[in-house]
Amino acid sequence: MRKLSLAVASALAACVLSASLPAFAADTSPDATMTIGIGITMNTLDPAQQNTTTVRNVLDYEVQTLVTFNERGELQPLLATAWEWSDSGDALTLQLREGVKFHDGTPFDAEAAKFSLGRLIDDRVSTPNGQSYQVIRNMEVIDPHTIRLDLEYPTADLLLALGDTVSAMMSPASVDAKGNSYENLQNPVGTGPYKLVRHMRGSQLVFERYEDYWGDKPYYKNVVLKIIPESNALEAGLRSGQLDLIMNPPVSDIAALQAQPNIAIIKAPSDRSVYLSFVTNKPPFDSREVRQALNYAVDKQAIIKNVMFDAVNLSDSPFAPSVSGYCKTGVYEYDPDKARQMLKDAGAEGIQVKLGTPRGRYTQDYEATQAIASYLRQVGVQVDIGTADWATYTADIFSVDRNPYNLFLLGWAPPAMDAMFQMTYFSKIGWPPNGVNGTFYDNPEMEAIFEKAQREIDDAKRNDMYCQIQKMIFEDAPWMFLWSQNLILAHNKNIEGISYQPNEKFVTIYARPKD
Amino acid sequence: MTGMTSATQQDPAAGAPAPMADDDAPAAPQDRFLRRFVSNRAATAGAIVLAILIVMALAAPWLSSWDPTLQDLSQAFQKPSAAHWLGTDNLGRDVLARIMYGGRYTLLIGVIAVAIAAAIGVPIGLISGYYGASVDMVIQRGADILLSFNAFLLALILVAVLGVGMQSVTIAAGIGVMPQFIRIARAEALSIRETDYVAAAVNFGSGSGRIILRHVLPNALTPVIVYATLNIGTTILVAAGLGFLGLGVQPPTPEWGSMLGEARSYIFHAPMQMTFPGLAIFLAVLSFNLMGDGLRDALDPELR
Amino acid sequence: MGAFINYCVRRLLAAIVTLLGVVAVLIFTFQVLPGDPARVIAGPMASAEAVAKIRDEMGLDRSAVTQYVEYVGKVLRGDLGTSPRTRVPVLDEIAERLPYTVALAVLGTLLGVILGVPLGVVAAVRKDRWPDTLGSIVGVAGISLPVFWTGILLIVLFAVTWKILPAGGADSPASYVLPSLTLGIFSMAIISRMTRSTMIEKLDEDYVRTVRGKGVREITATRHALRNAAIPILTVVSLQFGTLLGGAVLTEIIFSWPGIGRLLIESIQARDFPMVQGIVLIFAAMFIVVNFVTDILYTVVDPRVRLY
Amino acid sequence: MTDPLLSIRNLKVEFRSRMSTVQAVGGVDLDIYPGETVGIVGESGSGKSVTMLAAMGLLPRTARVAVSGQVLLRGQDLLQMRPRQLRQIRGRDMALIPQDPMTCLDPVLRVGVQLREALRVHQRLTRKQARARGIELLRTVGIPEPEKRHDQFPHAYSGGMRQRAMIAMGIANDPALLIADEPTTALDVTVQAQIMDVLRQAQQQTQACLALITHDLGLIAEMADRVVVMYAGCIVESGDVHTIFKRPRHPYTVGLMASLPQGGDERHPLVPIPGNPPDLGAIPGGCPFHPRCALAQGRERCSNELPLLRDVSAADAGHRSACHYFEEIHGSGQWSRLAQEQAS
Repeated sequence: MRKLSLAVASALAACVLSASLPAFAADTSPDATMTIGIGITMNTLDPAQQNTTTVRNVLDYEVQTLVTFNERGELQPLLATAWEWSDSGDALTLQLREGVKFHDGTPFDAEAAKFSLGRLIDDRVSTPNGQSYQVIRNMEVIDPHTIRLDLEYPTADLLLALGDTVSAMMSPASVDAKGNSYENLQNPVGTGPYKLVRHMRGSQLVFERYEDYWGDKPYYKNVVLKIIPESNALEAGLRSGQLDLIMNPPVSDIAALQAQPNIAIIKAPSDRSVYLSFVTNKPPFDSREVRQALNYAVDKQAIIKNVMFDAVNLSDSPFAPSVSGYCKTGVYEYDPDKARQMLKDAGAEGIQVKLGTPRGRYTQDYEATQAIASYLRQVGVQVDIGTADWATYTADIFSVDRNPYNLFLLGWAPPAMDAMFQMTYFSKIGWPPNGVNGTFYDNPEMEAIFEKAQREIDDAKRNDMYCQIQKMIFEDAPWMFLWSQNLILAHNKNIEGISYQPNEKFVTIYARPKD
Repeated sequence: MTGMTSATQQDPAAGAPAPMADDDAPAAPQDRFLRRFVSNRAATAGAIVLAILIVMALAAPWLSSWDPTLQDLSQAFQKPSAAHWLGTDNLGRDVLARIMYGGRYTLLIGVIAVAIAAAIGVPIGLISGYYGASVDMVIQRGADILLSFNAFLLALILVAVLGVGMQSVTIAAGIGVMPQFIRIARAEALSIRETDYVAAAVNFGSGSGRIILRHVLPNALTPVIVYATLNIGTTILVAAGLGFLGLGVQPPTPEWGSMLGEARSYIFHAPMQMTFPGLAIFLAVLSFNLMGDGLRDALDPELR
Repeated sequence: MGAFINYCVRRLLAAIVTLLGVVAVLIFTFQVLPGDPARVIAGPMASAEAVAKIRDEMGLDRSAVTQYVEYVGKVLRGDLGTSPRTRVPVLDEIAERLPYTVALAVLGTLLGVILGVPLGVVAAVRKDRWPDTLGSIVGVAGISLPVFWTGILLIVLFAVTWKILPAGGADSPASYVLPSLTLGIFSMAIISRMTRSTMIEKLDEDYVRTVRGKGVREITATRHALRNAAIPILTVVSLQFGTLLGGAVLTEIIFSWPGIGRLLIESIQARDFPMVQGIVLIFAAMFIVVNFVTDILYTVVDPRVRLY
Repeated sequence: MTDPLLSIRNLKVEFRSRMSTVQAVGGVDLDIYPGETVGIVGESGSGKSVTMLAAMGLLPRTARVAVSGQVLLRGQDLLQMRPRQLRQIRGRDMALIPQDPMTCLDPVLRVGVQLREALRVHQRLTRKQARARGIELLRTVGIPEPEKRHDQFPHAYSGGMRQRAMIAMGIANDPALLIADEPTTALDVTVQAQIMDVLRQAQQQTQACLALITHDLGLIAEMADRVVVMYAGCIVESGDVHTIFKRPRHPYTVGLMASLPQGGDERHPLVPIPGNPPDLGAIPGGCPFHPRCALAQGRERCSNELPLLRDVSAADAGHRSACHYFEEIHGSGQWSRLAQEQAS
């Protein structure tokens, strides 16, 4: 017995020692590897079929879009070097980058672009986030490196949508690759700086530098993305030096991580607004005064500080700052007396609120809801909190008449940071069952402006219209405006060049060890 | 599995143990008594722990001045102190109060779930064992299907159907362990069916239902009670596991499993927060297991 | 030999009936599961058309009976369908992730046997003395520990405080230590309890006295008892192994383990029915195989057991 | 007279529990001389098996069992021996043939393997030699087709064959002392005689002493040279087999004989001893037999004073009795009268 336990103990010890964890020295060998921990479950690898932000982020190593965004959310050329709108605004001509090759050797040209965009508007391909591209009526290959998109109607938002990974350029030849079909490109072949060499499901994705990449080559030969859903495990991995970069560590630890000598924190603003939806087509929230009153009743600043650990930014508009057309509308400052008075004036004292929240879907969602509930109780509102797993929750809140909640927490982000997509959270077009606007907010005046704004391709005019809309929404308060999230990145301080896009994506293409 | 059953029946260990088959051995009864006594000391400890947990749960309003759902964000993540004996959680709620109130849910779920399991499983098992033949075949096939999931998995799938919440979790945990009750009751019925008094009852023309109710059930009760006690722990673990995943009793209800689930986001920031709910679950399950062991030894030393 | 084949065929038929039942239960269950799976899979932002397309692909509009017949037909052709979420054949994904679950189950059970059997034997041999008391405490405590708590405690100790082991993932040998230990503690407890009680019984058997009477060393007598205790111990080990195969769900979640337990939870949460169906079917099949192997092993350890 | 092979002195065995202590054997003195067969008789619970198991050190070795006194084998005290020494004696110098052959063979091992184990503990034998010797032993005890039987599992054996196999195992190392614990009790009557034959032959072949534990006086009469009668953990009478049968000097012995069928003898009707053997946790004070004894009626001494084992007479060397009033018992004719008195 003693012998046995000794044997076991020494075996365990051997395991422990063999783990000999790496220190924080960044890998500087020629075959250097950067290891990133991500906290999601992968779904499909076909960009066109994609509907998850972080999976898009992963795919960005492999595939590239025609345009992209910088850290401020401004449009940048990528595989398209230049573009031009027709005078009427219903045709977009794009100049494509020359000398670009897909990983399978196929040259990137206008035909490839036509193929890739064509899949998005083809009924045979399932494209959950393909709405933005339905406006493309026709595609003309003008020359091998010029393509013209003819649209149903003028819309500037299409250009932004071309920056969404969903519209990434795919090698037409990859249709014949193993495991692929036209409808389903599970082994995507793109033009990105890395190529996916190994996908261990549920465990990790291994990318290797693509040596024929058209642009500046990345420093790291390999990028390994480890799939670790538990944020504690991510944090432990970073702290021990096994991971170079992690996303969304537990927010309660941000301060502590920042204090670590080897770790740096990036708070990347995102386009995701977190808010509570009032169900506005039923009492008591059919009253604007009641909705405004509740907006005044909650001390969002205090919650951001105490519950959110300053991981989020207070919303000052129905749009998050990185969404195109954003304009500042203001904040409902915490004023419980005013809230009480307004409720009294509206005859809505002691109203019943059934407050719904998901758990763990958004930063501190459930915890924040609890805090909000206690503020609401302080102004005399009776709050009953309900929660459910995500599938049940979404089924509940998107039902037309069986929603058990009359106030519920959500956090949406338009994938391409376009105003049009953001508006589906406010407009009639987004009412369930067609969309995610469970508020049933109905403002004909606003809808009219929105109608015009969608077709306006002059940036200044359009932004004006959206600004008007945002002010209307702010006044009408179909939401309790809370905050916009940040993508929290924590990384090894010895690595520089880690950046982000303001749509919850990190960018490490040009990351390298500090000298 | 048919094969498994037949093998178990031939199991040499299934026979009565003979501590000393020597007819000279005067030790046997004492031996058994002794064993009973020793384990009863552990069982007593279990009963005391359980009693404390029950008293804490029932008398929570008098024992603690804290409201288990009252949050005070300025007091979040406090370490244990005179005001908060076990500290506060991420929303500044008193952990001790939450654990005391939480006992109500956790213990209740455990007991009711087992009651459900026994109420469904035992009659099915008795019928299966008593009637045998094709009835038995059909029921056993069904039980096999359920047994091919383990308790937690079964409960998990059920909760997905029933939705989250105390009621669903209780039912799910109960159904989760129910197949085992079918097995136990069936085995008992099989052996009781062969006894003389059942044969006599049949001769007297008693109906099957009457025989099952009058003769089979009372005789199967001892092992079922022992098994039920030992399974309260299991159902508590299943329910707490669901709570841990966020699929159990929903917050702000201070059920221990969901408290632990909430606390796991803070293991770096406040490792203390996950310590106490886990300890509470452990103690509750332990006390039921100790009592179950004690009962088993006292009522039926041959049962394992 | 003929009898053995006959027996195997009977077992196979029973297994098929069971699996058919499992599929039926699942398909019925999915009928009543709340949440529109097509909507959940397509994502909240998806257009109504995209949702309709997925609903059609999943066959959700057809009756349960039709779905059942179609599914069974596909399974017979070795096709478990395609996950609407990952767009990958269900079987491929399971095949890739199953080994992690099996590895953990094997390690957990092995640890349980290596620690649990000696513990139980020593407790039985030294009954009513301190090793027995210690063993009994370890045993009853071990089955009372919630794995999700022990798992996190181990993470706090080894990964957070001492930083000597990874907290999650499955990429180095070291990452196997904590999850196996988490499972091993429970297995050890349950196996040691069964070993102890069976051994106490067997050590008192007449044949063990006979063996002692031959003048052999005490350990030889213990070995005889242990061999006779093998069937109950084997039963609990195989049950435990089966449970771990299908039930390391919580452990896999806590340790971000890429096994099918975690996949199952993710799939239930995402209403990925083909994946759930596939995983549960595989669980059931493994359970049947484990039982079968156990029954065969019974005949090896005890010559009196006849299966056919 | 030669020295005894086995000499038990003041052997006491107690089974302890937290609540009570039970004295199973209360100070037994017993000698077994080379070549002789000693019959140990008594009812269930009289301590006869426990005495011999204690002598071999085969009682459960736990804190609950306390053994004191001396068990001298060729002058060496077995109770003081270290386990390693004791092991060398067990099976080689003294071997046990246990009571119930159905439970005494390890069910999961082939009989041959169990025989081999017995052989190879004490003898340097190769596997092959052990097998040959094992088969030979099986043949010795009269098992047909020993080659085939050697490789079978116990469950393929009948009860009688299992007992033969146990005997084979017992004599495997030519022990000096065989302890046969009710070797025939569990067997059919027809098989009993055969087994006793085998046992006798085996004993003759090995020149071993035999301690035959039984409640069957008939068997004693047939086999034993000397008899020891035990009651409630004590020896109540011992002596030469002929003497005891002719002139028992203890009421319990008398009772035992009276309860023995006497082959149609009408003058000796079958008379059971009244009452039950005492609960060992509460052995009556004085003579443990007194509540059941006809001689003890109304005598205070019997219920107050524990009678010691003493010589019956100088002439009757070795005949000892533990009855205060054994003088009142004389002649076999008195059997039935006494017995009837006891019964009434």
